[in-house]
Amino acid sequence: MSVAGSSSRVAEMAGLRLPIEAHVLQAFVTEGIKPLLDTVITFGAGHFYCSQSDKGGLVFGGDIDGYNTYAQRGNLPVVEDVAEGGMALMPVIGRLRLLRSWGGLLDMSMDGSPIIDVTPVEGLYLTPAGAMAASRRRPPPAGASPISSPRANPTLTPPPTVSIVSRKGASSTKRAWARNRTCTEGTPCGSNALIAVSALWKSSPIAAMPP
Amino acid sequence: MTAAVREAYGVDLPAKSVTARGKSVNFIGYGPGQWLVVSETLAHEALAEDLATRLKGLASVSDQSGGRAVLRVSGPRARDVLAKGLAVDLDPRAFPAGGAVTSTISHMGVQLWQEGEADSYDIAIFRSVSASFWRWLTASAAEYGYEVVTTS
Amino acid sequence: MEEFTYRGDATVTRPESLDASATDAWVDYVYLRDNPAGPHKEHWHHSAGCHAWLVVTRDTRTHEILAVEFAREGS
Amino acid sequence: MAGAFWEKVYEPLIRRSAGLGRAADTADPDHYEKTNAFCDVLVIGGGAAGLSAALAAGRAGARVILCDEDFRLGGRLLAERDEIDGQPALDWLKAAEAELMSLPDCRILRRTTVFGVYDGGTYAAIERVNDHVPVPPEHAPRQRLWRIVAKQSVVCAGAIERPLLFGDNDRPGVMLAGAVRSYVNRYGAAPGRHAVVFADNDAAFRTATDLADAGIAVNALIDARRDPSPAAQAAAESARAPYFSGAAVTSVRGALGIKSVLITDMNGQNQQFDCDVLAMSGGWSPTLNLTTHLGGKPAWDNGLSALVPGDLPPGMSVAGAAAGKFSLDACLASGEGAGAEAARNCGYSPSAPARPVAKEEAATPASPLWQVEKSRGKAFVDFQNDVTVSDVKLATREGFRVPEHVKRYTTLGMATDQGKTSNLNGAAVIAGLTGRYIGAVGTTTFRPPYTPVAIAALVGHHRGPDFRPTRLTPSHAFAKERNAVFVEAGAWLRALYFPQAGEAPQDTVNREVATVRSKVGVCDVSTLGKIDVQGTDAGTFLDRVYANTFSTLAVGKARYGMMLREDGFAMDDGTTARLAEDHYFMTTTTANAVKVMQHLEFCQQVLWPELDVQTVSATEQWAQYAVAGPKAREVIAALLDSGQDISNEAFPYMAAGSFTVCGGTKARLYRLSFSGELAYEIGVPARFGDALIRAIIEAGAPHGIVPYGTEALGVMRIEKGHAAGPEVSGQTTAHDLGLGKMVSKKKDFIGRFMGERPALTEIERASMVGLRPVDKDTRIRAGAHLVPKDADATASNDQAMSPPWPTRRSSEAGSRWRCSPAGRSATAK
Repeated sequence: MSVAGSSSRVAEMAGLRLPIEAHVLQAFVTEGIKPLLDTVITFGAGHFYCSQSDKGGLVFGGDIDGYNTYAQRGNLPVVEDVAEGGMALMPVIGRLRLLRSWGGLLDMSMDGSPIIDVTPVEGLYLTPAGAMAASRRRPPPAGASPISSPRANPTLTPPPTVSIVSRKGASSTKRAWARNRTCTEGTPCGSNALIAVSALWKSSPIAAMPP
Repeated sequence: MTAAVREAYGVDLPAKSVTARGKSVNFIGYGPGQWLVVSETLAHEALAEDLATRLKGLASVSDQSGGRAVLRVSGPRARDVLAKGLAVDLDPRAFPAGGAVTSTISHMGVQLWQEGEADSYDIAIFRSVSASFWRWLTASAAEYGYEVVTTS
Repeated sequence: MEEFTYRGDATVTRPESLDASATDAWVDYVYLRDNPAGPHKEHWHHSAGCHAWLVVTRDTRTHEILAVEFAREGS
Repeated sequence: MAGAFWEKVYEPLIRRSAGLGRAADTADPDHYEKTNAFCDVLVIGGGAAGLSAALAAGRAGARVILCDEDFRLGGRLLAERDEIDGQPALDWLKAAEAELMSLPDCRILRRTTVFGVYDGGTYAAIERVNDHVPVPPEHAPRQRLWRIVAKQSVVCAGAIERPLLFGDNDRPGVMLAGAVRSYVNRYGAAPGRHAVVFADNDAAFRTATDLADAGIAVNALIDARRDPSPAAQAAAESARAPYFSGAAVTSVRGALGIKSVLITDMNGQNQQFDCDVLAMSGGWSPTLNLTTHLGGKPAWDNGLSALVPGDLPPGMSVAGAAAGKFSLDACLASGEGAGAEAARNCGYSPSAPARPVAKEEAATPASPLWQVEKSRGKAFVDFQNDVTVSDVKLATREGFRVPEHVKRYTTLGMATDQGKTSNLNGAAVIAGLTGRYIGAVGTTTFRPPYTPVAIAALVGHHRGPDFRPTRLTPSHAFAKERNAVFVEAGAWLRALYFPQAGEAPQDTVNREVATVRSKVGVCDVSTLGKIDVQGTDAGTFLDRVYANTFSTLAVGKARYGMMLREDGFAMDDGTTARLAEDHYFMTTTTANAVKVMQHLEFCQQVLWPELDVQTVSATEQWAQYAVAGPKAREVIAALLDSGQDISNEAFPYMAAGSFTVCGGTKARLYRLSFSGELAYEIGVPARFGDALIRAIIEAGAPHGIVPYGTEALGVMRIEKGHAAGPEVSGQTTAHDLGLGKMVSKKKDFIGRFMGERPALTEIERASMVGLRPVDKDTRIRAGAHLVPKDADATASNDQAMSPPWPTRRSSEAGSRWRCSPAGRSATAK
C-alpha cells in the first residue's frame, strides 16, 4: 500500500491504525526562463529547494504547512516563507513571477522516520510515500547589524539614550513619528521597569480571557 | 489577586488584553493570567520585589526590564507603518482605546499597546533583535517620512 | 499561521502506568493517530501571542474551525 | 548514445533558442513591501458590479476595500458606450467614484489584483505601485503585497472574452472584439482602417456600430449563429455592412498583417472581404478563479454556455459578469444586491435607495461556435504556448482525454495566463473529439496566483540582511571592537574567535584555549535559553520534565539536567539552579530555547494543569558570561562588592547565588563549567551586559584574561566530553550520549517509558566516543569518515555513521563521532 496522503484512510478499511498524519506540502512554478539551474539545489537552513523544469519554469517548494489536512491547498504564510528562503539563496529570482502554486498531501510519520513494514493483514505491506526526511532546522539570519553606543565604564550604568533625528522624503502632513524611549538604533537600554506577572491559574481573575 | 493589585496600585487588574493605568504603574494584560507591568518612574528591582511580596501565593513575578526595549510609534500614519509588519487590526473599530496585543512584526515577537493619543502605540521588543527591528521600522516608515524623537 | 504552532491530535491521553503491560497504551499515545478526514481535535500553541495551548476542533477537509477552548480548561 | 547526444547537444541548443526570457544576473535594485489590511467587505473588481457593491456596502457603514487591477476604476464601462439612468455611463462612474472616495471607511486600491484566497477570509493582492514609472520614487516600493483579511468578499472580477478557433487566427490584425472596442472607445485609437466582425454573440456586434461611429469602415458582420439576430442586424445596418448568419471565417490572407478574410456562408458559398482588422468573439468566460481557490468546483451552465461559480469559500459572493450576469443592468443589480447582503452579514443595515438602471438589451442567446471545422491553417487554442487544435487532436489520439492530461501533453494553459483565454476552448475541442458534453469534460483546476506575482513581492522586506532578524548578544559591540569573527547560531550572531593581528584562525583558537587552561578567559553565553520556573510545585514539575531529579536539589545549588522527548530520545540539556524553595532558573541550549519553552508550557497547561507552576522566558533578561580558568576566582572576586565570599568553602562547585557587583548591581553567580576548568557563570540584567564584560576584562587584565569565542568553547567542551547540539540530534538517547546513569528509575518523567524500549538501550547502539588523533599534524575535518588504517575509503569500511547533521561549528562535528563500540580500533584518517 502506497497512497500518498491517504494512507490512514485506506489502512482504516483494513482495520489498521497507522503512525501517520496527513500534511500538505505546497509546490510552486514560475514563468519559463532560459536555462538557469541544471541541478536541484536545496537550502536546508532556510528550507527551500528548487529545480528547473524542461519547460523553463523554476519548480520549488519548502516546508510543509505543518497541520493535519486533507485539503489539497496551503496557506499564505508558507508561500511567503518559501519565497523568502528562495530569494535568500538566489537573489536573482526576485523579478521572476510565480505562475502557479498547489498543495499535495504527504504521509508524515510521527518522528519523521520512514516506515516500511509488514502488517497484520496477510499480503499487505506498507510503504507510505512522502517527504519523510525533511530537515526542520530553523533558518539563520543573513548578515549582521551594527550595534552602537559602546561604553567602557567600571560602574554598571546603562548607556544614555542617544538622540538620532533623521528626516526622509515626505511631506509634513503625512508623517509618522517613531519615538525612541528606551533604545537608540540598536542599543536598547533604559530605566523602565518591565515585569512579567503570571497568575496561578486558579487564582487568576481572567481564566477565561479569550485567546 | 484583583483585590491585592487594587489595594497596592490603585488599578483594576484588566481581565482583557488592555492596559490599565494605576499609581505609577501600567498593567497590560497580554494573555490569560498574564500581565506585563510597566512603570516609567519606579525602579525595576524594587517594583519586582514589591509585586512578588504582595502577590505571593497568587502569582509569580519575573523581572524583564533588561530584556526589552520599548519604542513609541505615533502620528497620523502610525497605523499604516505598523500594518507593514503587524497582522493585527488596529482600527479603532477593532482595537479598543488602551488595547494591547502580543504578536509578531517582521518575524520578531512584539508586545504592543495603545496609550494616550489614538494613533500612538508603545511596542516592547526583545533586546537582542532591537537593531533588526529598528531596520524594519525605518524601512517601513520611510515611505511616509518620519522623525525620530528622543524623550529625556 | 505564523502566530500559532501546531502540535497534533488532542484526543490522545498520556498513560499513567509504567508497567510493561502498558506498552500498547504508550505506543498508541506516542505514535498512533486516527488522522481523520473531517472534524479533528488538535493542540495549537499561541506561540507568538499569549502562549496558551488551545484545543481546536477543525475540519481537516476544509480548515473550518468548529470550536476553540483552552487546553487547560478541557482537562 | 543517441540519448546522450540529444541531452548534451540538441536539448541545450533548443533550450537556449527557446523564446524565453532570462533571469537577471543581479538582485533586483527595487524594493518591495508587504502590508496587512482588514475590512468588513472586500470588493474584488471595480467595474459596474464592483462599484455598485462597494457603494451599497460603504453606504451602510461597512469598512470596505475595493481592489481593481486597472489604474482607473470602471472596468468595461470605460470601453463601452453604455448609458446608466439615461446618461452616459461615464458620468455615473465619475459620481460613484467620488462618492466612494468620500466615504470614511472605504479604501480604493487601484493597480491591485487580488490573486489568492486563503483560510480565515485572507486574500492576497498585488499592488503594482510603481510599475508604470521607470524608477520608483525614493522610499517607495515597486510593488506591494496586500494581505487582506475580510469578513465578506464580493467577487466582481468580470469575464474574459474567448477567441474563436479558425485557421491562422494568430495573424496580426485578428483581435478580440472587446479589445477593438477598448481601442476605439476608451483610447480613441483606430486599430485599423477597415474591419470585419466575426462572433457568436450579440455583444460583439456592437463593435461594428462603435467602429462605424468612429469613422472606421466595417466590411462585413459574420455571425456564427444560424438564426439571424435582430441586434446584430441592427448593428450591420448602422455600420452599413453586409450581415451573414450561419457563417464563419475559414481563412485569413496576409502574413505580416491580415489583408482579407475568406468566409463560408451557411450555403457553403465562399466570399472574400478586405480588412486589416478582424474583431472576433467566442463569448465571455466568467472570471471565477478566486471562487475555486479553497476547493470549490465551478459548474457548467448550459444556458450561458459558460462555467459559473460553484461552492464558494466562506463569506464570498459573486456578482456581475463573474456570476454570468452579462448585461449592464444585471451587473448593477447583482453588485448592489451582493454588496448590501455582505454589509448585512457584517451587522450593518443597508437602506435600499433607488438603484441605477441601464437599458436591458434584448439579446439573442449566444450559441457558441467552439471551432470552425472547415478552416485551413493552424487554429491556435493557446496563443502563448502555441497549442493548436491539431495538437489537441493528437493528444486525444494518444489517449489523453481529460483536460489535466491534455494540458500536460500539449502545455495548453501552462503559460503566464494559465489558460485564461484557452482552457474552455481546449475543453470544447476535447469534448468535440471525444463525443462528450463539454460540462462532462470539465476544465483544469484554477490555482493561485490568479495573475503572475513577482517572487520579490512575496518576500518584501525579508531579503539580504533582513531575511530573518538577527539577534545580537549583550557583548556584541565589545566583540566587534575586538575584531571578533562572528558565526551564525540560529538567529544569533556569536563571536567565533577573537583574532589578533597576524594570527591564523587556528592559532587564535589555540591561543584562546591555552589562555583559559593556564590563566583565565571570558565567553558570552547569554544565548542559552533561560526560563524562570516558579511555584510551589516547581520541583515536582522539573522531576517530570527532566530525566533526572530536581526536587531534591538544595536551594543555592545547580544541577545538570537531561530532557527527553516522549518517544525516549534526547531533547535538550542544560543546567538548572534552585534560587529559592519555589523558584528554579533553567537554562537550555541556544538552539532549543523556543522549543523547550513551548514543551514546558505544554506539560504545564495540558499534561499537569493541577501543578502550581509558572514559566516565563528570561533569555533576553540576563546577560551571562562564563569566566573560566585557574584565575577565574580572582577575577570574579574583584568584581564583587566587598564582604562577599566566593572561596571554595563558601561557594563550592555547582553553587548558585545572588551577589552584587561593581557598586550595587545585582548579579547571579553559578559555579559551573562547560569547559572543564575552574569556572563561573555570572549573570546581570542584559542592559548591564556591555558594561559587565568590559568590567570583567578590566578585572582580569592583571591575570592575562582573554575573551574567547564559541570555537574555543567547542574545543574545550569536547575535550571534557560534554554533549551539545550536534550530538543531541533527535536520533540519540541519553545512553548514546553516555548519560544513561543520569536517567532516574524512581519516577515517571517525559520519555521514561518509551526510553526503556530495548532498541533504545541495547549495547549495540551507536554511542559517542572521543578520538585522539595519532598524527597530530593532520586535521580531522567536519564530516570526515573513519576507516581502519590503510583500508580503502569505501562505505563498507566506514566505521561510523555519518555525523548526525552538518554543523556550522566545525570543530564540534569534526571531533566527535558516533561509532560502534564493538571493539574495533578506529584511527582517524
